[in-house]
Amino acid sequence: MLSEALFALFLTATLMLAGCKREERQLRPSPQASQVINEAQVSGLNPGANPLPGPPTPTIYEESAYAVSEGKRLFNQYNCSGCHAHGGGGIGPPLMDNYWIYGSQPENIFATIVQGRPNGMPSFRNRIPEFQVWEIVAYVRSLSGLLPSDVAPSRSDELHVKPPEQSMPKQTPVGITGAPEPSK
Amino acid sequence: MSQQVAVPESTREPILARTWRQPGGFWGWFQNVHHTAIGVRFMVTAFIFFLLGGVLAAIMRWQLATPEHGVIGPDLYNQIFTVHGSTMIFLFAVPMMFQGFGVYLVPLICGTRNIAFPRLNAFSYYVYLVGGLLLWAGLLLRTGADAGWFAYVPLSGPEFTPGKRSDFWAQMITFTEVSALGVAVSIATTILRYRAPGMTLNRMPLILWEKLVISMAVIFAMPAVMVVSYMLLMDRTINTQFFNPAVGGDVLLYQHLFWFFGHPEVYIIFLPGTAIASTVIPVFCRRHIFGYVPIVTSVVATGILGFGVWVHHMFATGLPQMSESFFTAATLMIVIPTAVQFYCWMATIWHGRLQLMLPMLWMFGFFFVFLIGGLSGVMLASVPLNWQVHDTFFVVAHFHYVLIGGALFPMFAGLYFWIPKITGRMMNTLLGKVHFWLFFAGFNITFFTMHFLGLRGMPRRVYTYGPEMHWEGLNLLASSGVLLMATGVIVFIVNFFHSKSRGRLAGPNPWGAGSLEWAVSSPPPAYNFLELPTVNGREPLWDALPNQPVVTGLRDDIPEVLVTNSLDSEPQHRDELPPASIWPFLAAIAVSVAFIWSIFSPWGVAYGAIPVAATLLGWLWPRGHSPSPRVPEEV
Amino acid sequence: MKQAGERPVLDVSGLPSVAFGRSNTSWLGNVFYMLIEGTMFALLFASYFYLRTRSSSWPPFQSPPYAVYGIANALLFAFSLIPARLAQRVAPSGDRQKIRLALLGLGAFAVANLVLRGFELTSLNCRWYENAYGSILWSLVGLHTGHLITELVETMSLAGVSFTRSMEGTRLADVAINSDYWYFVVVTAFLMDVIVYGTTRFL
Amino acid sequence: MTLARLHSGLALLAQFTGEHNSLHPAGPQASGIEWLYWVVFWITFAAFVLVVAGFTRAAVRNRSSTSEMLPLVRDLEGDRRASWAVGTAVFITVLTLFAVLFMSIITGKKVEGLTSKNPVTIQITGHQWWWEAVYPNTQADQTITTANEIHVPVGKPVVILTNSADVIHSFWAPSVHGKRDLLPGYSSAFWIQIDKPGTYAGRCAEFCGLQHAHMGFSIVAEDQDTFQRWEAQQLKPAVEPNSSETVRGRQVFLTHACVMCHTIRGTDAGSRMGPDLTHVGSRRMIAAETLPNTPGALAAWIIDPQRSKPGNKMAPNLLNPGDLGALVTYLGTLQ
Repeated sequence: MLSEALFALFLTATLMLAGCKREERQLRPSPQASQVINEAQVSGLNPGANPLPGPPTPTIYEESAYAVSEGKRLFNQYNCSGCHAHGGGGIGPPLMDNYWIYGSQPENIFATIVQGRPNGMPSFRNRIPEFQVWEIVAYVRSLSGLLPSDVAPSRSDELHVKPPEQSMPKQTPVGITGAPEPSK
Repeated sequence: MSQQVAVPESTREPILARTWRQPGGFWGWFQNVHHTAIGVRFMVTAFIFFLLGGVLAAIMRWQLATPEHGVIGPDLYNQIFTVHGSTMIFLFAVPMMFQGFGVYLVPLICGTRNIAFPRLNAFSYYVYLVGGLLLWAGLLLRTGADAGWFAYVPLSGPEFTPGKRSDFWAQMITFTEVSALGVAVSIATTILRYRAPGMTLNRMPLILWEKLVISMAVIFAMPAVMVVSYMLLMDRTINTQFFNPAVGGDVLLYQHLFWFFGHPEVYIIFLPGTAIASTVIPVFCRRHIFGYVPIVTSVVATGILGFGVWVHHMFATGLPQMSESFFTAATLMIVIPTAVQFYCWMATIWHGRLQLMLPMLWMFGFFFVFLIGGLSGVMLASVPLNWQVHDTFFVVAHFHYVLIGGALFPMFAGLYFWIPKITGRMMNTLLGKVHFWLFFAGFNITFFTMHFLGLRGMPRRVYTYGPEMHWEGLNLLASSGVLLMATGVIVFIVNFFHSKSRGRLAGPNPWGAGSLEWAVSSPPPAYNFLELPTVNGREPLWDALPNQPVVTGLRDDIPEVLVTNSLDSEPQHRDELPPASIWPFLAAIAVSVAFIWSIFSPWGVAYGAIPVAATLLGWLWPRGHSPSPRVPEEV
Repeated sequence: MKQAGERPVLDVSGLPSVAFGRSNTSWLGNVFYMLIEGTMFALLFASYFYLRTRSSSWPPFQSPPYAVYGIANALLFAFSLIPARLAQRVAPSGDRQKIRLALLGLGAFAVANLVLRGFELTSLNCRWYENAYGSILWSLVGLHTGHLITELVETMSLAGVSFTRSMEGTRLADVAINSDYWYFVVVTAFLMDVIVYGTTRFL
Repeated sequence: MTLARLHSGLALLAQFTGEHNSLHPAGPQASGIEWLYWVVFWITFAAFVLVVAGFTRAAVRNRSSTSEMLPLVRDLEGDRRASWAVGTAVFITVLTLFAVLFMSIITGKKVEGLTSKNPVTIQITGHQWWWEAVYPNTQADQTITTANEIHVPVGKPVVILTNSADVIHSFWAPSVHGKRDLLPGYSSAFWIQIDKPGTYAGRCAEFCGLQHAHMGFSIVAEDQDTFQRWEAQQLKPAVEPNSSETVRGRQVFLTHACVMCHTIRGTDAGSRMGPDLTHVGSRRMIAAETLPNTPGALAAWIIDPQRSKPGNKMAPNLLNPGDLGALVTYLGTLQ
């Protein structure tokens, strides 16, 4: 009996120390994160393998399955799918491949959403709170397998339009030159 | 059969003890395959899960004590009530009432030396333990399942529960069902094959009848929940579409399959309670049970009818009226066998000589509490009433009356009754009475109140409620009862540890009971029975002839048991049982690795199968020659 | 010291120590496991027909599975009953030579069944992730394939044991029980074929 | 008569919510069920009393307080009498259950029997965690869309069509009718009728995630004229802002996150993610009956909706006080 109890205790203690960020659900984002970004950023065009120095990237969104699934929900409900389809592209470029015009790093995608890009990508500055942009960023990255599969969303309860993000093969992002992006 | 000169007991005893001895020490603990050890482990582990589940219940009642109480937020609350429900059903009620009591008692009551398939039985324990730890590790790692204990899709499905929460829950189900199925096979085989000569079906103690019926219910019901939890798991991990309405899936399929398991499950939990009642009541009324045949019929009928009522959990989904009326009728019909048992118990007490000792006191608690639960069940069976009270606190009250009444009260009766057999010492009567009254009062305060909350419109599974609903008074009252219940359980634990070391010695048969477990010393020796008994009546010890024969001729130097036939328990052949072994434990570990791995990657099934197959081979590989070559015969 | 000899006794020392057929405990355990797995199959069949009612066309917008491999496999299953029955017949004799042959024959059939099953899987004309029909179809075939693999491993293990001196006593009874389980695998294969290949075409 | 007094006494225990109580019916459905409840209640109560009396009598009859082991009893005559008693009891039980079954079925038929040729039709869609109510019309511009607050005419049958946008919810206003699950992939219909004017609360009764607790709605039953006035009002597009403050409020609405989720008919805002706000000012409560519709509560809700309903789908909005004030004023004018 004693050994059983000790065993259980040991196992529990180990597991508790390990912790689990994947399941963290931040239901009340901090005021900063819920800010809409009002500072005008003069970006110009700075595409490719030379990402803009952006704000520091919060990793919490990319590690939380809840945040990524929220990103997926927002991606559809804010009608990102209207142009990018479900990642396959349409009016806008596809997001499931490894080809990144404006960089694949979270801060690149963040800047793309907030600032907009020529040829049709509107700016969502003011419209989408910062934490939601990060959630969408995390989801977009999951589309090309850049997130661990236990964080990326599974299939949705909708018509089957593409393989779920969790089974996306990991892509090596390349810039417009076709060369792999320098990793950070 | 030739008469043989019996070897004197004094020389046989050490041989038998050596043959049946289970290894000691740290590794020995993992090799033990004797049913008394495994049965006690099931009970202790299940009781610990009961305490943990109770702590969660207390946290919930604390949160609900006042309106908009901010003790815990909705995310944690949802995990807590899900883990509470899952723990109480899958990790406490069934493992305690069916596996724990069954594994410990059935071989003793059958009059044999170990359970059939002892290694499968030990394996079942480890698998259950890992499943329980998985669910609780999930809760501690913030991966607590959070879609309720029946995890309806689509809420528990891939879209609405991101992360691994539901996967942990679904795999916990797999673990506990593998365990329950293994034990069901062991118990049913023990009952059908290992009964003492003379214990014909017509003389089988009621508890064996009920364990047999429960085993069969487990065998037919548990596959449903395994199927459905696997569908859920596959929907979440390998993108099957069982429950996706957009491509032909169906959310009600989940409910049908789940409740096809879920309702028999209620009887799997409740029938052991009636088994304890039918065992305890005759002892404390000093007479044979009244109505043996009606009770057996009722038990069998309950086991069968339990499979025909699952839709009454789904009345609010708007099924066709015809089918709803049919299921109302079926549900009301299932009241009849339970009523028959109640009347038979009443008649037994009426025409007996009642001694209100501790187990019997808990029996009266069971009558009272379960009666209320059963009667509110009659209300719930009616479709229109069900539309009003379904998924409200009325239902919460109902099933706590049924499950606590039908399982927990009998469990405490059974514990007070059999702990002297298990530990060899009597429990303290005064502390036992304090325990009973605290628990009984606290229980009724907490749960009777919930009927009113339900009628006043409080849905279940809400983490809070607004002050404008005026539910706060009753909720505070309900929460206060928890303190009494908790104190009662603490008194029980104190009583247990106190009596375990300092209680009065029990002796083999402290209650003057009639079934075979009371024929051996308390606690039973490693080989259970020095001489296997024969039986002459339904209460073997009460009905024994002055010169009741014993069985001889089994070998003492190898672990051998007597196999009899199912109907009239005529001796058929001798069977050698496997000795202690580490392989069941290793196989359980391999299976656990495969199951848990499969949550994270479908390849876990493929790669995980290799160590599983290896350990199973190690388990089943022949252990060299038997001491004497055995000649097979067609029987 | 009281001696057992002083009491009337029921002496069982003359009883056999191994039994074949229904009084064997493993036989009973095997029956229970077949009941459990049979219930799982039955529930999957029920789910199949339930899901069918929820779809306007069946199979939904695709052609039914290509049946040739399925029919071939069903025939193979039917013939595999011969070595299975043979193993069961020779097991009580303890004749290792015959048991080996029968078990290896059964194992060979199981391997062939498994290979054909591989072809069946490629000719189902759907994927499990496409729709609920695909999911239930693959689950059915997958569950049965799992049984086939289990049975193959068990038969080959017994065949392995039959080459050692341990092939006696309960092991002989296990050979007979293994054949019972094979019958179960064959019966479920037939039922599954009727559903997978038959109901998609003719119902 | 005493029975009636007892009823009211028991009902007192289970009351005080007024409009949210299975035992305070406001229409024929809930009344039918209430009638059945009391019938079954008294039957079960009688059964309870009889069984408890039986056990008590049995217990005191031959009780022995000694804790010594007593000899066994063999009482064949007693057993014979007990057989009769048990047989009779079982017979009565069966008859009683038949009675319950019969009354349950006829009540069910009665409750489900409501129908009408030209009913008010309301399409209810459950969302995590609010209710969308649409009064469909063949002409798109005659369709009313509102949220959480359902208006119905008194004394007229209303048919409720159900649907779910995400998970399973259950529509339940206990004073009006029993609950009905809203299942994704299924649509179903049921009838209600309210005979007493008033406001009746309802809640989601099937666990649906984080904010299951705060998923309320209300049914406002009003006389035909009031109802028609309400309908006419709801059909209008949103009120045009008439002051600089409200003009600024609309501007804030259209240039911030609000526009991503909400509709205000007559403006560019047309997203169906959140509740339709065209006539939000006319509703009693906001946030699925969680907060009163007052400027203060509305402002607090806009700034930090996660405070009172953690996990709900509305994002916090950091607006400067001037913008916030203008927005709240503007929304308040949307009567």
